[in-house]
Amino acid sequence: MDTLPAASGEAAEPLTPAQLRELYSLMVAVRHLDTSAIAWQRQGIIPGYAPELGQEAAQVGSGYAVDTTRDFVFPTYREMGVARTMGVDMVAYMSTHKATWHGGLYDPLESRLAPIQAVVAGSVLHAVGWAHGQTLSAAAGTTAPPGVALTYFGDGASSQGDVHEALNFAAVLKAPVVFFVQNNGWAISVPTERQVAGGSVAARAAGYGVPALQIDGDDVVAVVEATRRAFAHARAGNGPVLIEAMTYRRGPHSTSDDPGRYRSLDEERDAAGADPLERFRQRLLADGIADDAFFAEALAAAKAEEEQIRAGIQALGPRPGTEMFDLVFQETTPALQAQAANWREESEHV
Amino acid sequence: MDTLPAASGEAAEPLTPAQLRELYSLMVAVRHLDTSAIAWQRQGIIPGYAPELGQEAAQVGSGYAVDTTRDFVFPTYREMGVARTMGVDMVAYMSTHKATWHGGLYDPLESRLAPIQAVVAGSVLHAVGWAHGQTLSAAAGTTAPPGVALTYFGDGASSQGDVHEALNFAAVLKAPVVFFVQNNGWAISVPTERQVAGGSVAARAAGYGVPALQIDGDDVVAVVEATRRAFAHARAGNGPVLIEAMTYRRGPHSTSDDPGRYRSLDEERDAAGADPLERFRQRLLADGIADDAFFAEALAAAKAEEEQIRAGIQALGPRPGTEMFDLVFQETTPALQAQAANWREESEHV
Amino acid sequence: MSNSTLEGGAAASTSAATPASTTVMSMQQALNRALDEVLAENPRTLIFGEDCGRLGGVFRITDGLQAKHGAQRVFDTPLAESGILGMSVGLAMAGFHPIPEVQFDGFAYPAVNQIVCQMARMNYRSRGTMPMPITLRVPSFGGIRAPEHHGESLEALFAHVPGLKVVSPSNPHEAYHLLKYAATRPDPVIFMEPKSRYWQKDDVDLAHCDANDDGASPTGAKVQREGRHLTLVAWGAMVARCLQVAGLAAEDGIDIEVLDLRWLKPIDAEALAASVRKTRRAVVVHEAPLTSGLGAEVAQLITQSCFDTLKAPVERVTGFDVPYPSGDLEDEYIPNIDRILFGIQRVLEYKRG
Amino acid sequence: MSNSTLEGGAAASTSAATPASTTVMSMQQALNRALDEVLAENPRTLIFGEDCGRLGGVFRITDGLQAKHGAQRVFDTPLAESGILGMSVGLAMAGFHPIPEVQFDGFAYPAVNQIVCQMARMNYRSRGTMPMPITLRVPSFGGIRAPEHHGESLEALFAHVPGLKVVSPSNPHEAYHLLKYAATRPDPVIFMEPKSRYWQKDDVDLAHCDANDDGASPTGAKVQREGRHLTLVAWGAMVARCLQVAGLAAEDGIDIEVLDLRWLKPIDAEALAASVRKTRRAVVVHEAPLTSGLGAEVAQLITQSCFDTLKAPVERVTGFDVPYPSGDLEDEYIPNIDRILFGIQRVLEYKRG
Ligand SMILES: Cc1ncc(C[n+]2csc(CCOP(=O)(O)OP(=O)(O)O)c2C)c(N)n1
Ligand SMILES: Cc1ncc(C[n+]2csc(CCOP(=O)(O)OP(=O)(O)O)c2C)c(N)n1
Ligand SMILES: [Mg+2]
Ligand SMILES: [Mg+2]
Repeated sequence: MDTLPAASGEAAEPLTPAQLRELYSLMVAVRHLDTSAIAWQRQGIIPGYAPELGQEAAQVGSGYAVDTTRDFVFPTYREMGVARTMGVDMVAYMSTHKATWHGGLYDPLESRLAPIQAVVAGSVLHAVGWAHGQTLSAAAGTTAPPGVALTYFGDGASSQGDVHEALNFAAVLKAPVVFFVQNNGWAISVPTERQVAGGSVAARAAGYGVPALQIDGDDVVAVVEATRRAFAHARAGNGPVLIEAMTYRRGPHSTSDDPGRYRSLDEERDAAGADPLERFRQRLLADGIADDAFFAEALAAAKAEEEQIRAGIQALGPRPGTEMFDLVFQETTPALQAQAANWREESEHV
Repeated sequence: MDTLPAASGEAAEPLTPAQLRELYSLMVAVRHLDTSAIAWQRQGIIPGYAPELGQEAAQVGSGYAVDTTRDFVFPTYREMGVARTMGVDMVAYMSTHKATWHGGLYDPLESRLAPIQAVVAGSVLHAVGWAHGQTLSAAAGTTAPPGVALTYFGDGASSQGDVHEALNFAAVLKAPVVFFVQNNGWAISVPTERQVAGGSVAARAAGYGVPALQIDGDDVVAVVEATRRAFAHARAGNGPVLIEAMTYRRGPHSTSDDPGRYRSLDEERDAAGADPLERFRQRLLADGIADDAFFAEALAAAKAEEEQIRAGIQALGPRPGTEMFDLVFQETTPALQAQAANWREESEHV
Repeated sequence: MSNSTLEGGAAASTSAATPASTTVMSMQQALNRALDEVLAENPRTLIFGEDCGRLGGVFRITDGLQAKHGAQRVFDTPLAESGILGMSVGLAMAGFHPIPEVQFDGFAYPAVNQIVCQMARMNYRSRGTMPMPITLRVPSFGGIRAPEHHGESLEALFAHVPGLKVVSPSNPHEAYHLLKYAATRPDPVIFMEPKSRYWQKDDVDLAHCDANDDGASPTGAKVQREGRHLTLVAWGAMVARCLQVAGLAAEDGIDIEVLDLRWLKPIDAEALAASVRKTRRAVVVHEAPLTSGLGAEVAQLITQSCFDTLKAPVERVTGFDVPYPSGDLEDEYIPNIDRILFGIQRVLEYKRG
Repeated sequence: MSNSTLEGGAAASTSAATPASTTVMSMQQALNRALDEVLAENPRTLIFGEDCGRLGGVFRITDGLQAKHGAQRVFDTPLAESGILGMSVGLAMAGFHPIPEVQFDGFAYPAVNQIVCQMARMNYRSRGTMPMPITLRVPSFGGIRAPEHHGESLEALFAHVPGLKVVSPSNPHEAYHLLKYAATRPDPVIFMEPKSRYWQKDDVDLAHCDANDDGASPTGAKVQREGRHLTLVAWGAMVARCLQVAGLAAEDGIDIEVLDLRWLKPIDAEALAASVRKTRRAVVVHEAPLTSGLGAEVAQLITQSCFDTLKAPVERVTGFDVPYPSGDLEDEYIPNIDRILFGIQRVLEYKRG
């Protein structure tokens, strides 16, 4: 499905060989970090993790279209690949999975990535509000050209009322929002066909007069191109766009999930299709854009990076307990100060 | 718009002259009671009222399709015409506007009309649950043929997340629900074009794989026919249907509203179109189905009826305060009994 | 002359000579004026909600503001409260100061997820980098014979949520100053407007928020009437009723102090302690149901600080543990003068053992 | 041997000779068994929610029930909590007894509108013609190093809502009996399961809910350990912790009574009064934030009934007024043994004046 007017200008330019190689390197780095994080959990380095195995093309491709000088991204709990692509500090990002701080330790304003979000569909409306703020600022002459909000959610999250309210608000306000759905086939144990009536989240957009694209989310080039087109459309003041990237959650929902209870290995293999990373590798090879030496180099870089991140995570101590109290408000309250004092006395013994 | 398969059987049979006259009588009764209720409010008989002036065809026509031996209806606060058509005791119905009891004094189980609902979109999900219950009972052999749930909501209410969740649940479960939207152009002061992105609630249905009809809601015959088709479809186990009846709220939102603040009389006249009652009268005349004597009789009956209802409402005393406590639970609690005793002592002095 | 005498006496702290900056207004006018000034002073403020724009809100609190400040800054939204609050969070992330309205107390429930999980927590989650200067206006409480869900008291719910501040004005003067203050804070504030008081007129001193207290912020509680025998603690519409009760009690020689709590989170525990240390008896009055209501917190705070001097357990005179009833029964539900007097009597007549 | 000794002593009322009907189970097993029996006994009961069917729930509470009772009676829903609760209301209107699950405490917020405005009120609104026999299971409270919104305590919110009943089991035995009882009631019950206790094993007497009390219903509070010097009041996961504390205090000669509140609405005021009339000192412990928490209600109920014999104001040892923190800080947030002991000490050492 494609109800978005064709792209022109910058958004229509093909990716250069260097960009294609960069995309591959990012995908390898993400794949390696992701599978490593599962190992970290098994080794007790982190208490839990939500892998994105199989969604590298969707995440790297969409994140690649973001202009971090002006756009803003609203992730869920599974967008590690987006964060990495945007250049977010990955120790600070991963710290949420170490149970250091809910939402992560990175600075969302600097990195242009909102804090990690555990409420399914929770941040979709934030994207609409943020985007409408860009419209207001542009109208007031404060910012130009306006930033675009990119919000992620899953096939499961699409069932939440907030998604409907967000689509309707965005369309009524013509807010520059790109709704990026990773339809990975599953919401924990519930498959898309028992979750998404009608079978497609993209099909919902027409009901709001919102253009939509349903794309092969495992083709990183297709994802970059679709996302760029959507950004161009929204940035030009034409309102929101919805992209449904069809992909597959190849791993468990999280490190505490056991997919064997609701799908067989055969089903998994049949439904998952070809591995997006391997697909891209074959394509780069066939097109003569990269060779085995490059792939080996990319993997080595990914490994080195993972080691650094792991070391950073292992070195991460718990946050001081005072932060519990200090970060609640901008202006603290006497009651909270009293509680902090009480805590210091009884728990810190100071 | 009409994405519902054509009707056959009973649902396709044309209305008989007697039925057409009955529909007219109902519309006159509703019109007269509705305009009288505004007068009652001005006279201090009731504290407030939400008129349905102009929506008589939509309400009478849809209510007429209900089989009160097995179907169940979920109204908002504006479905007086539906209630009257279903034969609900109108003193008991109107008592909610007298501030006697939130939801009304009629028995919802007997009348097949859920209590009046003030939370916009609040009961749409109830209809889905009730309807799924019919499916379960039918499967268990408890009831056959199954009842259909008919749920009403407005263009404004369509913005609520609950409506989306209800459509999705109903479609996933193939629940026998008819979603009946009265698009009367306004949600208090907000017109449909700034409320419903894309312009049509019916257009939303396709995104869920739900058939939909957008109909002239001021043509009572069209409304009966559409609703009957939708009921037949749902009853046959084909899942939900959405009907968007295009109509116009000719009066204020409620007796405390002042439409002059947000629309001019000219705008009102232009947008409202022909009065549905007058339209129907002309048609019956032109088709030779009714004459002036019949119309005069219908009006006289409506007037007599209104007088009886008004007398009933005026005779209605406040409910005993003990009901506040007695109707909270099926099994009361010691705390509540203590509070009731305290109330009796301090307020009833017994 | 002001209306306040009808309600049993002017506020103790404003009963001095009327300053020149004082004018008589209804609470609706005071709130409208506060919003107008806030919009003029801070270009990042935005007002929106259902019917807030052209109509000026169903209570006319935003009357005329769209015409004056433009449809970009004062606008209608679609009919979805979660949407309104979620959008507010996003606007705050973009640096704005949203002042959304939910049309009635009972329609804050669909927004609870966004209020509790997002608005109240984003500053914390973002480690202070994304403050949430959101002032959520909620026409609140009962007393106007309205339909179901139009007479709810949500203060206990809100006050329990970490990251929220909660305030409720009791008269036009408080309404003006508290709203101006709340709408300039960097943290989320739930502003609960007692809708039964919207049309009551009274003195508003625009220049001074607290008498004899130039330039002070309207934080903490406020003694609206001084007394020696017992403290009545209340907020919102119940303050006027407590002042009436105090007037009646005075005829019997009972000298009652009325403490307007104003801030329901954070609660001014010091003011509670100071008043009850003096009076040694307290009754807390609210419309919300008894169980797990904010009255329990107030009572417990008083008991904690005044245990050794309290003459009787703190009484609670509140709504019952029943759904807010229809108009015909609301006078039975909301604490009335009789029930408050009975509560006072129980405290005054309490005997140990 | 049961695990309960690890937690500082078996429940006083079940510490007699073990009857033949007793077996050792985890709370997860006890809940699963209760649901299995309820489904078998009442054909109108239905279990549904996110991942409740084939997966058996993320905590396996509904494990095997779909296979045994069929996909019509135990089924997955789409991912929408308001939808789940709204559908429950409709099913109850059709005569069913739904037993929905919200996957975690924090995901009850999107359903608050349906819970408060619909489920809790339909019996009242319909004048008793449409009862709401809905048993809403909510895996609750913290302590498992989970992601954000997976460690919330919503009892104060629920207990404040007229029309709801609220209960929380503290151990496998209570879990079995309370769930079987709740799921046969004609009124809506919020069933708060302490998820940190799911895997703890302990004795369950399937035949008797309260020892020496044949055939009695598990209503009201329950003394889990008798004592003379002070009453610790708790519910859910905090009961086991309080039993531990009582064990430690006993070593210092302090004899602590542990009252498991069980029902958070209605609260068993009589049991509170009876216990504190004896011990004359009380500390209430909960995970939820302090302000406007249920501890205030408990404290106030105790103060009301025991004012003349109380030796010290009731103490509250609770979570702080901060958003539930990440795993690394949760031991700082949840009342730990030290903090409870400090609270006990404050009460024991309290001196008037
Ligand atoms: C409001 C809410 N309800 C329930 C959950 C529990 N939960 C976490 S992830 C998940 C499934 C989400 O599926 P989907 O949106 O498809 O995203 P995916 O996990 O596939 O990336 C559920 C039910 C939640 N986080 N938030
Ligand atoms: C959840 C909720 N939010 C707000 C309101 C206040 N309110 C009552 S009616 C109304 C407008 C409804 O418009 P629509 O759905 O089109 O129905 P109509 O009034 O036109 O029949 C609003 C905003 C409400 N009743 N419920
Ligand atoms: Mg998914
Ligand atoms: Mg309308």
